[in-house]
Amino acid sequence: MATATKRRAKPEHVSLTAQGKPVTLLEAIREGLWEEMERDPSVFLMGEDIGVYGGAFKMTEGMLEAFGGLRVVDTPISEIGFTGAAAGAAHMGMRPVVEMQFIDFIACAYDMITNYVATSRYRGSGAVPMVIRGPSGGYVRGGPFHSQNPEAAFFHTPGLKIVYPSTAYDAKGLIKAAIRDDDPVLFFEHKWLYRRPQLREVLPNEDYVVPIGKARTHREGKDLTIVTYAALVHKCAEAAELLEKEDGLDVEIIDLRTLLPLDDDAIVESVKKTNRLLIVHEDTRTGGIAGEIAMRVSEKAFEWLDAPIQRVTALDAPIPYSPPLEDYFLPQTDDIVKAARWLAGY
Amino acid sequence: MATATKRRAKPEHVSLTAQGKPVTLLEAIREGLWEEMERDPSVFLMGEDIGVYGGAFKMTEGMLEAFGGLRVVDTPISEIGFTGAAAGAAHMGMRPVVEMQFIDFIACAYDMITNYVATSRYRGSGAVPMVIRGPSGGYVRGGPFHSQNPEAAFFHTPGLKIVYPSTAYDAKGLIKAAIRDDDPVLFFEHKWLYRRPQLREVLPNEDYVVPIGKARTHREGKDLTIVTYAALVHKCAEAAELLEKEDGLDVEIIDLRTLLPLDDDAIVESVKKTNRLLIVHEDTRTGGIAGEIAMRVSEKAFEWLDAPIQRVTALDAPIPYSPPLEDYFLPQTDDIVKAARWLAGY
Amino acid sequence: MANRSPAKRASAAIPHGLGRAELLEMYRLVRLTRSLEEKLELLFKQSKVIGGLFRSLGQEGESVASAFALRRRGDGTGDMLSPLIRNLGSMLTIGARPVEVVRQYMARGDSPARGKELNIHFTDYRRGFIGQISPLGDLVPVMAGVALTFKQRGEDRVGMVYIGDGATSTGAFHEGINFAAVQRCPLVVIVENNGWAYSTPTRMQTAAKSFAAKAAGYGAAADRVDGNDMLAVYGAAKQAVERARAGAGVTLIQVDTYRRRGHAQHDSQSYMDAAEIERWAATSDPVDRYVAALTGSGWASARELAEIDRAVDAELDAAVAEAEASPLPEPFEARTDVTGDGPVAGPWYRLDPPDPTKA
Amino acid sequence: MANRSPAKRASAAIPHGLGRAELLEMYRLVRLTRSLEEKLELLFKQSKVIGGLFRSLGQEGESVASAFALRRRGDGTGDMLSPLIRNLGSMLTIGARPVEVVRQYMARGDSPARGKELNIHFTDYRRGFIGQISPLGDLVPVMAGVALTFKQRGEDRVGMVYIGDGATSTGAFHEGINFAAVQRCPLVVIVENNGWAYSTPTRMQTAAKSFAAKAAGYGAAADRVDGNDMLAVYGAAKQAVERARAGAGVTLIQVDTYRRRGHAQHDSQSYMDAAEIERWAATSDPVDRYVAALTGSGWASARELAEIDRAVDAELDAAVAEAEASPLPEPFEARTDVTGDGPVAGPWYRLDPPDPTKA
Ligand SMILES: Cc1ncc(C[n+]2csc(CCOP(=O)(O)OP(=O)(O)O)c2C)c(N)n1
Ligand SMILES: Cc1ncc(C[n+]2csc(CCOP(=O)(O)OP(=O)(O)O)c2C)c(N)n1
Ligand SMILES: [Mg+2]
Ligand SMILES: [Mg+2]
Repeated sequence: MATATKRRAKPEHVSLTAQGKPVTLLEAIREGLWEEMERDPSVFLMGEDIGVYGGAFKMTEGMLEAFGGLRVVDTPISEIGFTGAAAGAAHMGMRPVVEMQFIDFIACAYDMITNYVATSRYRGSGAVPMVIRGPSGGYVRGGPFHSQNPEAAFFHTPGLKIVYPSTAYDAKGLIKAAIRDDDPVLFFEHKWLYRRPQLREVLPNEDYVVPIGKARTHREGKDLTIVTYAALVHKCAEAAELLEKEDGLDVEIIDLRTLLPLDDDAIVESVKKTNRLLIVHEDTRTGGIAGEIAMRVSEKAFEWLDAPIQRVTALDAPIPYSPPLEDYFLPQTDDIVKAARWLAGY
Repeated sequence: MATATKRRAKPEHVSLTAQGKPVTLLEAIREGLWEEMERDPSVFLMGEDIGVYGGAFKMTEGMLEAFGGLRVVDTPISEIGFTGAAAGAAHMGMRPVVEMQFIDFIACAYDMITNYVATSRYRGSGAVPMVIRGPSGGYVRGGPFHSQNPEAAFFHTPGLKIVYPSTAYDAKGLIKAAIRDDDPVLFFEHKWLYRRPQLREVLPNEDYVVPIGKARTHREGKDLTIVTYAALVHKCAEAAELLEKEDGLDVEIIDLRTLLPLDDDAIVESVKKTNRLLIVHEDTRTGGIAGEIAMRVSEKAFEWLDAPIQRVTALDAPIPYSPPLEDYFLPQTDDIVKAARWLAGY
Repeated sequence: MANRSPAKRASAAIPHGLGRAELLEMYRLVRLTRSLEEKLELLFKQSKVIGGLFRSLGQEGESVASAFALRRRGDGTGDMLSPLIRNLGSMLTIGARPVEVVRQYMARGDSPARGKELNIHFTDYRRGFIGQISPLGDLVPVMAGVALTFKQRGEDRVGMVYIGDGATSTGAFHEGINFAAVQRCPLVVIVENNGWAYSTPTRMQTAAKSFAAKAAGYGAAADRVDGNDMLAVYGAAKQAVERARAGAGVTLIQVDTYRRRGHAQHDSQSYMDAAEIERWAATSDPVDRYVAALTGSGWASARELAEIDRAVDAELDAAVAEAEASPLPEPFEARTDVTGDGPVAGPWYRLDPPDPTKA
Repeated sequence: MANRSPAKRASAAIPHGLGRAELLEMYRLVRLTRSLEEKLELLFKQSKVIGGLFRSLGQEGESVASAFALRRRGDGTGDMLSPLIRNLGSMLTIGARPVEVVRQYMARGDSPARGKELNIHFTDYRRGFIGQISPLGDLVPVMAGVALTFKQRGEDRVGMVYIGDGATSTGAFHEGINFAAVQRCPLVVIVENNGWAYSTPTRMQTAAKSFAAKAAGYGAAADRVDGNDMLAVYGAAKQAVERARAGAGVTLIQVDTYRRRGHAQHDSQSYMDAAEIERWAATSDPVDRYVAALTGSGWASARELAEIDRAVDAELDAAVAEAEASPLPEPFEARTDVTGDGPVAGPWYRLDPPDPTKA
């Protein structure tokens, strides 16, 4: 089936890079998925409404036509079912990529992912090369069940890898790396970034991967380190510009890109340079991954800290729906500015 | 039905305290459940094999006979089903207490607990007074699915409360507090502590509760603070004795008892006294609750720290079954001694 | 499922022990449902609705008729239901008010969920409805528990829960209905087969010949009914409700209908067959069929119905005006009602001066 | 379910296209299963088994006979099964070795799961079995995926998954079998109704009249068979396997048997009726019935069977000796095989000198 389709011309919407056109984060991931489907016949897609409809966010548009129903599998509303089925297919040598229509529903497959998939290699049942991906995050008035950041729920599970990109370049390189990785990878996609024009960029017109487990310095600086990821990379960048203009502060921004495994070296190295650390995440406060990062810096760079590690996060509540509530609940650029100022002035 | 049964004499196995006899941690919880069932007809129990059989660990032994099938409900193997049913009953004014036969299976109800139960009050559907309890923890050769410590998976969910007692007194007082609390409470019971003779104690022969959200100083000291909970309270106490004898160290042990909400004040106060903090938990390392504790201490007592906060935890792996593996995987008394020594010597 | 011609029904006696006033009330409710959704669609186009908008066009009849079979009281002693996103009609029938729905969709601070939850996800225990959450199927176990408590307390109350053809594939549905059936809880499960789950046709959801066929796997009673025939739906629901009230346990009712709109406003329905939609609209619109039944059987006159329409329009105009005048919530409210222990901590960096020790 | 008297079967032709050698092999396997469990029980009483011990006494027949219907190869091209805790017989039939099982129960380092997982939770893809995990039902979706891949690749291989009466109540079972059925995956689902789920009798597990009745809810074919009649089980399984292989999709087979022991060794069975257990033992022991069938039909002589018994005992004595000689795992192994990126970090405080920066 794959071969049959290779002969077809690639549809416009997955040929942007080939034509030297800039792509959004969503388009970058779509191209990555498409190219992996072409490259490796063992890669296939499963999820709700991903076939004829092309997915709730049109991520898999045109894939059913191109790759056929055996490789683009529309499933019943069964997160336990298709996540488990993906694991079974992976056991048989396939490389399934399953979509959660909204990442919030990954909670339904929590047992299957943490107890079955994540432990398979350890139990002697072998690696489970599969990717679970889906639209994540807030700032979209989605309410409590279409806005979640699920990383903390899985960050604690040995055996998993977690990726949460902030740029089109990283998103394409990381989805490819995730698909090629032999371990199960949770690939979170921020829906507020999906189609943001500001994120459009022209990508290299060649096959590339971004290594899982490596952070990226989004902005160099010497006065203060901000460790962040996903949507907040961009709010932190905004804040950094402002702090440079108004306070002459030189802020370094580390974009984790991969949350599990954490790139301790990148974090510690930056902290040893700036001696001040602000952790910024969109997820709620208590039990968010800021704690783990702070713990590791305390373990590895305590003496380099000139100020207490601080964090900017969402509040400890479900995600409210109404604009004034969501705006108040989520971290905003101004919050980052204020926290950074306080740290710099410490 | 409740009234009908009140007339019966209380069975021996739930009258130990009344007779001035010492009780194990398991017996303490059982007495607490029994007394709440007698006190409040809206309290009822659900779970697998809790009726005729009295539960896998005999926690509910005799309760079916005493309180009848409408208040001691044997369920199908349906963690989603009976957890959701408990929420529905709670909506109607009942106070269900559900048992996970082993707490590991709470993963199956992850969506129901985090998305439905925990958010109910916030969504305007009202408080959900229910308790989810079950045997937890390792040191029992239970393997990957009968040894888990699930606190980190729920610690991140606003709306929940989490309790994990280490003594018979606290266990009885906290199960009562949990049942009387208007919010959903996860009540974890360490199976390695259930019947430990060393934990036997005579409890006050009167109704008492231990407040949720308050830590307890298990041992006073001035040189070093150890924050811990559940089974490791006792290994930390062992280590503290040894450190006093061999190193003349005066170690303070804070038993959190409640993990959510965390008792920041108790932790911070102790750290301000000892200026050194070791966090000890049985759960795996990455994403365990040590991180949150470290973060909060950094936020609130950074200047009081004379040494980097450190932690003793399990390894970042599933829980292995074979004794040499489990012993190596889990924190041992000697580990606590070594880590504390290092900290004290810093 | 051909539309019954008025002639065939002329001078028929009113079935299922219904009276004329009830027939007219059902008409008012189904009309209210459709007109309210039309108003919401208008508001949506004016970008006054925040988030998605979900139409139940073509399904309003079964929502209203099934809920109408419940004991509707408003004082906390009646039956309870839990709707799906397309059961606006059930909500209105058991007591939700249009102004509440408009406020919800407009994310207002005085909406029932106070701006914290969206669309028809809201609850009133006294009136007898429990708002769903998005993860599909979760309300089946929850309503099983509601019904369990009716049984525990010896109350002769009944629970009704709605589940879509698609959501029957969830583990929550399975565990919930099995629990209710084996515990003989007074629960009625309405499986709404509207042909689609988002873009997924029923044949890709399950290989079962029918959804009613699932009942036997739980030892539940089964029924199947033309979902766009309001009186038939009412009859089936009434019977199931009485069975449940009598202690005979769970009934699963498959109501066959059709989702004439997309999953939500943004959905172009490209995957649907326009002719099929047209056919359903022309031959099996639940409101048209009900009107035909009412007038064709001499149970109501066109004039009476027109009067009701006017009253409905007036009520809705007032409701929209009221909702538009409603304030948005206060930001601080984001911190309230997480637990019973008071508001959660606010961000330290928003204090003046910022102070992390106060976090 | 009365035991068939030899007379009735005398000189009968061997059913289901089986040959005499296969009949004897099935006997060897069921004998091996029972005797291995007896050995394990001995080791358990000597505290040489670490953790619980689960007997399948009275159910060995259906385990062996159902797995015997699969294409058993050992080179990764055969059929695949996933067993439950009581399907030791299925494991041995598709290729697991007694010494592996004993090593698992004794937590040895050279056991298939290297001491990381317990009892019969182990996997060999070449021989065709995937170890279950404790959370019940999870292997149904997993085996649906295994079967899906057979279909994707156009391989004529089949998957078989076992599920207990109790575990049919899990959401995982429901989502998995529905997925497999709607995708027409080549999967056979064996529902083992042994009357009990731990202490819970079937009537408290579900109100369904039978487990076979659940099949229609998924559009799966259904069969039901006397689980202690090995030839009947083989026949039903064979038919379902061939259906699956032919692309006709999922079959759910209810095998009725009885769990004559407690849930595990620690379980006193106080909740069970001793007379009922006795009756099953006396009138429907699968091994006795199979022996009666073999000898009564002139398919095998008592001498042949006795020889097999001797061979089995010898094999098991050797296996136990071998396993007892096996080493426990090296502690360090606790750190390996979490991911493909090498061992996870060890505890900093176990370094000499301790060094947290190395954590
Ligand atoms: C557990 C879960 N998975 C996926 C979704 C996303 N989703 C929302 S509605 C929907 C389709 C529902 O179809 P159906 O149950 O037939 O109800 P209908 O929309 O037809 O009324 C899906 C897949 C969800 N809400 N919950
Ligand atoms: C999801 C889940 N819940 C609870 C358990 C605890 N448990 C282990 S075996 C068992 C009974 C299983 O009964 P059944 O499915 O009939 O299998 P059988 O033991 O009779 O072979 C239970 C409740 C579990 N393993 N998984
Ligand atoms: Mg539908
Ligand atoms: Mg059973």
